[in-house]
Amino acid sequence: MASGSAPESLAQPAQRGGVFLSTNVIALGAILILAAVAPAVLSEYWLKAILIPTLIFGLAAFGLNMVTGYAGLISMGQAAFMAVGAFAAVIAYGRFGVPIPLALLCGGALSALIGVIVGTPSLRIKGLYLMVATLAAQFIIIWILQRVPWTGTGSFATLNTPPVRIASWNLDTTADRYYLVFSVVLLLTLFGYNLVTSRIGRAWMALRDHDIAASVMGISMLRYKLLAFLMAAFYAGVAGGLVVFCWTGAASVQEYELEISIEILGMIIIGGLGSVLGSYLGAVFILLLPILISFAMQQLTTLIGHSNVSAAVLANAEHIVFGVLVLYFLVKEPHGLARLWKRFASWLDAKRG
Amino acid sequence: MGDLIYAIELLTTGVFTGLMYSMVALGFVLIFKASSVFNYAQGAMTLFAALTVVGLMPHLGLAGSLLATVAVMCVMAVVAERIVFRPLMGASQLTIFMGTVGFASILEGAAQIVWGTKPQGLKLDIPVEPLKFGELLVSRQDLFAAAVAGVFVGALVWFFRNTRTGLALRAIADDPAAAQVVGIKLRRVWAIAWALAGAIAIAAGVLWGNRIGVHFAMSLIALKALPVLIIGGIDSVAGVIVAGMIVGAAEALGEGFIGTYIGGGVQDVMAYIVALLFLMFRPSGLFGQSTILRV
Amino acid sequence: MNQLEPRLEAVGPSRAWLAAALLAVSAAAPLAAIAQQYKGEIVFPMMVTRTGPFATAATGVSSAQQDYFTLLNMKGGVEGFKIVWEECEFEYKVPRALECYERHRGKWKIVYPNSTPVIFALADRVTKDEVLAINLAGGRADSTDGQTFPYLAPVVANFWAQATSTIRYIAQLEGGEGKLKGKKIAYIHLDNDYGRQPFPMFDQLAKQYGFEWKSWPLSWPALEQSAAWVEMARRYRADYVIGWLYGQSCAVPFTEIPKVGFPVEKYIGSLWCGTEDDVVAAGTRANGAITANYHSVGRNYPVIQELLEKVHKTGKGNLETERVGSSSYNRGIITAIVITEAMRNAIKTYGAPLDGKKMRDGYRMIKLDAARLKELGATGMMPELVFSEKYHGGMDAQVFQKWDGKQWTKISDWVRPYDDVVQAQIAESARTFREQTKAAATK
Amino acid sequence: MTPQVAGPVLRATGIHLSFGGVAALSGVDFFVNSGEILSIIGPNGAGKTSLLNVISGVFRVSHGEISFEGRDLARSPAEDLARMGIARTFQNLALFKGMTVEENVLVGRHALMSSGVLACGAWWGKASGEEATHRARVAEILKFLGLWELRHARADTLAYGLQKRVELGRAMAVEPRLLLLDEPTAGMSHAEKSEFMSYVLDLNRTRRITIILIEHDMGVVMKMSDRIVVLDHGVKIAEGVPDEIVENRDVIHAYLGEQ
Repeated sequence: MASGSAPESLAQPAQRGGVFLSTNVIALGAILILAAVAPAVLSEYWLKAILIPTLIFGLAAFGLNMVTGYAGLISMGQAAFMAVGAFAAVIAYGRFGVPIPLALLCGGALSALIGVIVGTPSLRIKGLYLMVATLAAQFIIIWILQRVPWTGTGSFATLNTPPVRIASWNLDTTADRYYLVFSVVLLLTLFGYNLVTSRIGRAWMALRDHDIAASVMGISMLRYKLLAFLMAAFYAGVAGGLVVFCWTGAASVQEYELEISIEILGMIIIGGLGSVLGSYLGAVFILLLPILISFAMQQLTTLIGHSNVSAAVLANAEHIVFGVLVLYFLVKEPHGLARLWKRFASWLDAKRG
Repeated sequence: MGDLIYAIELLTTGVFTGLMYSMVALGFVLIFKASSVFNYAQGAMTLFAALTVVGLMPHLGLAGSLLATVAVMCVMAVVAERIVFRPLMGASQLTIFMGTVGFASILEGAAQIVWGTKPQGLKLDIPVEPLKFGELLVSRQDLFAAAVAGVFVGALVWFFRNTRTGLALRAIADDPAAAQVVGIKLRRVWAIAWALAGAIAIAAGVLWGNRIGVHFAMSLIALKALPVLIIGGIDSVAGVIVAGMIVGAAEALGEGFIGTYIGGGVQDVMAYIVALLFLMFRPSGLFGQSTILRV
Repeated sequence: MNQLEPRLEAVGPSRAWLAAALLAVSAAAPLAAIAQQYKGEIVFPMMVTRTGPFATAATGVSSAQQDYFTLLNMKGGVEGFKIVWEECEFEYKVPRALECYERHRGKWKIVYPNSTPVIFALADRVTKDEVLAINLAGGRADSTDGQTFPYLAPVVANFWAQATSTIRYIAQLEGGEGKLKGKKIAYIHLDNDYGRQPFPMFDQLAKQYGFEWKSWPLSWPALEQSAAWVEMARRYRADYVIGWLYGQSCAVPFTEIPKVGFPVEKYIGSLWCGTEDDVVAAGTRANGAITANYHSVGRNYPVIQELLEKVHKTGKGNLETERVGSSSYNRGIITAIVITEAMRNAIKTYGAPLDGKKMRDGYRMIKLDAARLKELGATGMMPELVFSEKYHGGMDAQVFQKWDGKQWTKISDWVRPYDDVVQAQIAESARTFREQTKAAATK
Repeated sequence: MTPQVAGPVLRATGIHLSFGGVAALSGVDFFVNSGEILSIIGPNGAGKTSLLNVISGVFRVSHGEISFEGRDLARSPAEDLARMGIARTFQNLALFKGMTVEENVLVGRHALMSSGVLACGAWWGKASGEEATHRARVAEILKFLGLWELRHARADTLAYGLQKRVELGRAMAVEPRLLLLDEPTAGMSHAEKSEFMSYVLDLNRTRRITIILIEHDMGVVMKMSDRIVVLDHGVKIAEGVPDEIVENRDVIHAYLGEQ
């Protein structure tokens, strides 16, 4: 793994001397092992409804984190980039028979290209203005996707993917699809981790913290701001492709509305801006919390009995609980769950070593 | 009918619609001026206010329910200040933005629990028949809405120019720290700003309710306000009105003249396209203060 | 940010614990919920939408089904088996719906999300898992072809049938197809799978009968339609406007129509704008509104009366009594009838316990003819539905109804679609679908 | 270190800079000899920082010529500065607050590193090797400035004096032949000042780095400068070795006029 200033203080044994394994290393190892054996031990539900979407959206969130967390440029168009990737990938695969790995790349590449275009305003504007510029991009991209006659299926707006197969590997079981998602996410996460801890990541952070000082150090605003948007869009595009091939099996703009973009933004804010781990923790929080709450509500109903409690009230209560929890965590740790974990890990290290 | 009349009709429709957007946008401007935060909850507030007005109308009548709702929104303002701003004071803009997202979620849940999800009609008794000027049709409803919007803006401009709180708000917008030093109570002023935003939410809610009914989807109207903000300049009250009209007009004319050639539906993105153009060529908007680089 | 702090705060793990705990719980919870077992009962998971923009109509539909299940249970259940339903709230969102589907994996008898986007997203899974996903008067129009889409079904009045029957209704108003020549029909619609499916029908019929039509697409939420209406009414000078909107956008036209001086009786809404909740928001402006529907509304049908008597009078109702007989309520009842008929057939043929495949076959055996409808007390409320392996329903007539400010009243008989046109389109579309999937599978 | 070029390394002629009509600099000429310390002094608002900003490409001259080692500087953007061998510090702290001390200094190496996106992401040969060598150099700098212990601290958590030192380290990391210091000791205690200046002197003497210094503290200026340029209201009013400057009437007047 990359050397360098490690996000969330990953393995730093050198400092501690000896063979002390920091909590992070242990946790990372554990997660990787669990993730690898997941299909063997976990139910369909876990793979299809929890792990796959969380990994995919975590990837998209990580992409957004590069542009927003590291380079400090707010973007509200991440969902639209996912949509571009989704359509590009499914069309490449379904209509032109491009092999899936390449189709995913196509999705990422096209989305990245558009990302660069969308990123250009960032050379002139910042903050809320940029936020709205990217918001506009979100709407315009989705609108174009709706307008262009994509589908060979005439009057349908949704593109279903044909059976998913890579060469002779037939991805018809959930496990197969999970492994595809897992390997792609792992690969891109490693790549991105190296990137953000390299001179490029430092250049982004420098621009974020003091753009003039950065440019005096020889960092080109043009190149690195656009690069940030490019990477963000690329990751979103690949994630979009994964959505089609491994999760919903269909590309449709309705799944990439603005609220999804806001959810992804929420993931990195809750999870931690400028943190790889945070991107995924945030995805867990934003995606799984509502499910968890609805489970709790479901239990409640079965407990009290259907007739005694208005299902509508419970359904709406979910919104309130979710909002309260979001606020709670923001207040508890404005720097995000990643920071929370870091505290916890170092506290544990201190206790252990 | 002649293209000219047609254009004029589109224009008037558009401008009036635009003024309705301005009403929503005003709420954003207020919060932004007071705390340079983008308040995602403005849409939810509009919904909340409208539902409250409709819900209370049968018991209190329009005037009564309006007054009651004002009270409700003031309470909401204080709550917002307590659970969003006070705890998050000093956190990054994005963090506070996320806070408002959470707050919006709470409001939407509460609104639907209290008032239910059933759509409601909210009809101000203004005749629906349009006024006829020769061939030209102008809706009385729209005229009324425009008037209300005008009044609100006038009041707000006056408020910012002439009242202590208004001046305090501007001071805080310019430099919160300094403002505190000269003894402006941030919390109080923020609460007031939210209360005002609430009041605007009521007006917007009622006007939109009268136009499209009161219903959950109302909170989505807020999105149309964002381009208005950019064009008008995020911190300019007067700008928002002009910008609203521009957006409305652009939408209508775009739909009417461009849309015909590319299969319609242009209206939905026109606002954002115009906003993008402004961002490219006049980032600080029509009346916004442009910031100067300092090393 | 991604650095070590100067000194790591050793204390304050409590927050961390809390976070960890939360994540852990959120991880553990799903397993817990799946656990419950029911014996000698039919466990029936339901996808519901009780919050958000579509809640009201959706709530009517699901609660009505529950009313009907309650009634059957009181009468001893289906072939002696009681129905126990489990709700899963998905807020009309595709991701949440997929989660619901997986959460109740293995327990589904028939999936009824009441959402076209969800049907498209579920298509692959249900086909693989052999569970029938239905969407009354929605979903994929070509899923009427049961052989190409063995696990999808529109049940009644698919989108193409709806579109053509609406044109036939206009022809009737004009006094025969011949009179359609040179007429202008404006089509204002949401720009998605729902709003787009009619295109080929309009093209085809326009060719046949020499009328012209034009599309005005709107993106959700489509709350701002003024320019489109000015254009349709004042410039295009449409003779009729057909509206395929949904949710709150259904109410918006009635604000715009008077503004542009368009005759309200020339605006015909789709059946998805045909519930009470779709027009109440427009207040009195909606008086005289006309929409299609695939069933009749009101309470004067034996089955509805029985529900009032046995379920609501005894306080076992699942929603406000005043909504009984409303359009969305009757839709729920019709859905419930179809589902329980499928259950009955499945149990008769295969016996309990039920699974997706048995239910699908049961569905294909449904024979809701005049006689059966009479037994069920639903005569005149719904069209006769007789399915088979080839035919999953959808070639049905519509009635047209007018809003008088309080309720919908029928203003037409059942208006047939142009069957040949629809059939042709189904065959064509099904063929392309088969080719595409096959082509890709062999790549 | 760097080969010493005979004569002026930097020569500025007839520099004009104006913001919307208001002239910040009018017709300033001056030069810097290789290896010397040139101080620019003058009352507040004299245009000292503006001069530094035009040299470092933050502002673009209205007209006038600036050449560094024979290359045109007036029209080259700030981004090229580091590659040309020029580094600067800022009057108000301009550290990268969110980054550690080490990372701040590493940013200084940016222009000297070259591995691209794919190399960095895939972390193959070149990228990792490059990173290692440059980290080693940064370690030297940190140790030289006595910041090694603090390398993992967030820049904005340090005391003011230390932050200034980090900024100096960041500038050193560029391996500049010309170093521009904008009031480096402003707001420092006397001890901090002399410590900081000892670093600067060391850089100049042992590493032969040419330095342009803006400084208010006359004691420091007189002690350190080889030559001094005096600005007032955007005009050069005097130039020469310290002893000449203290004699100069205009300078005295300018300063007295200010008080």
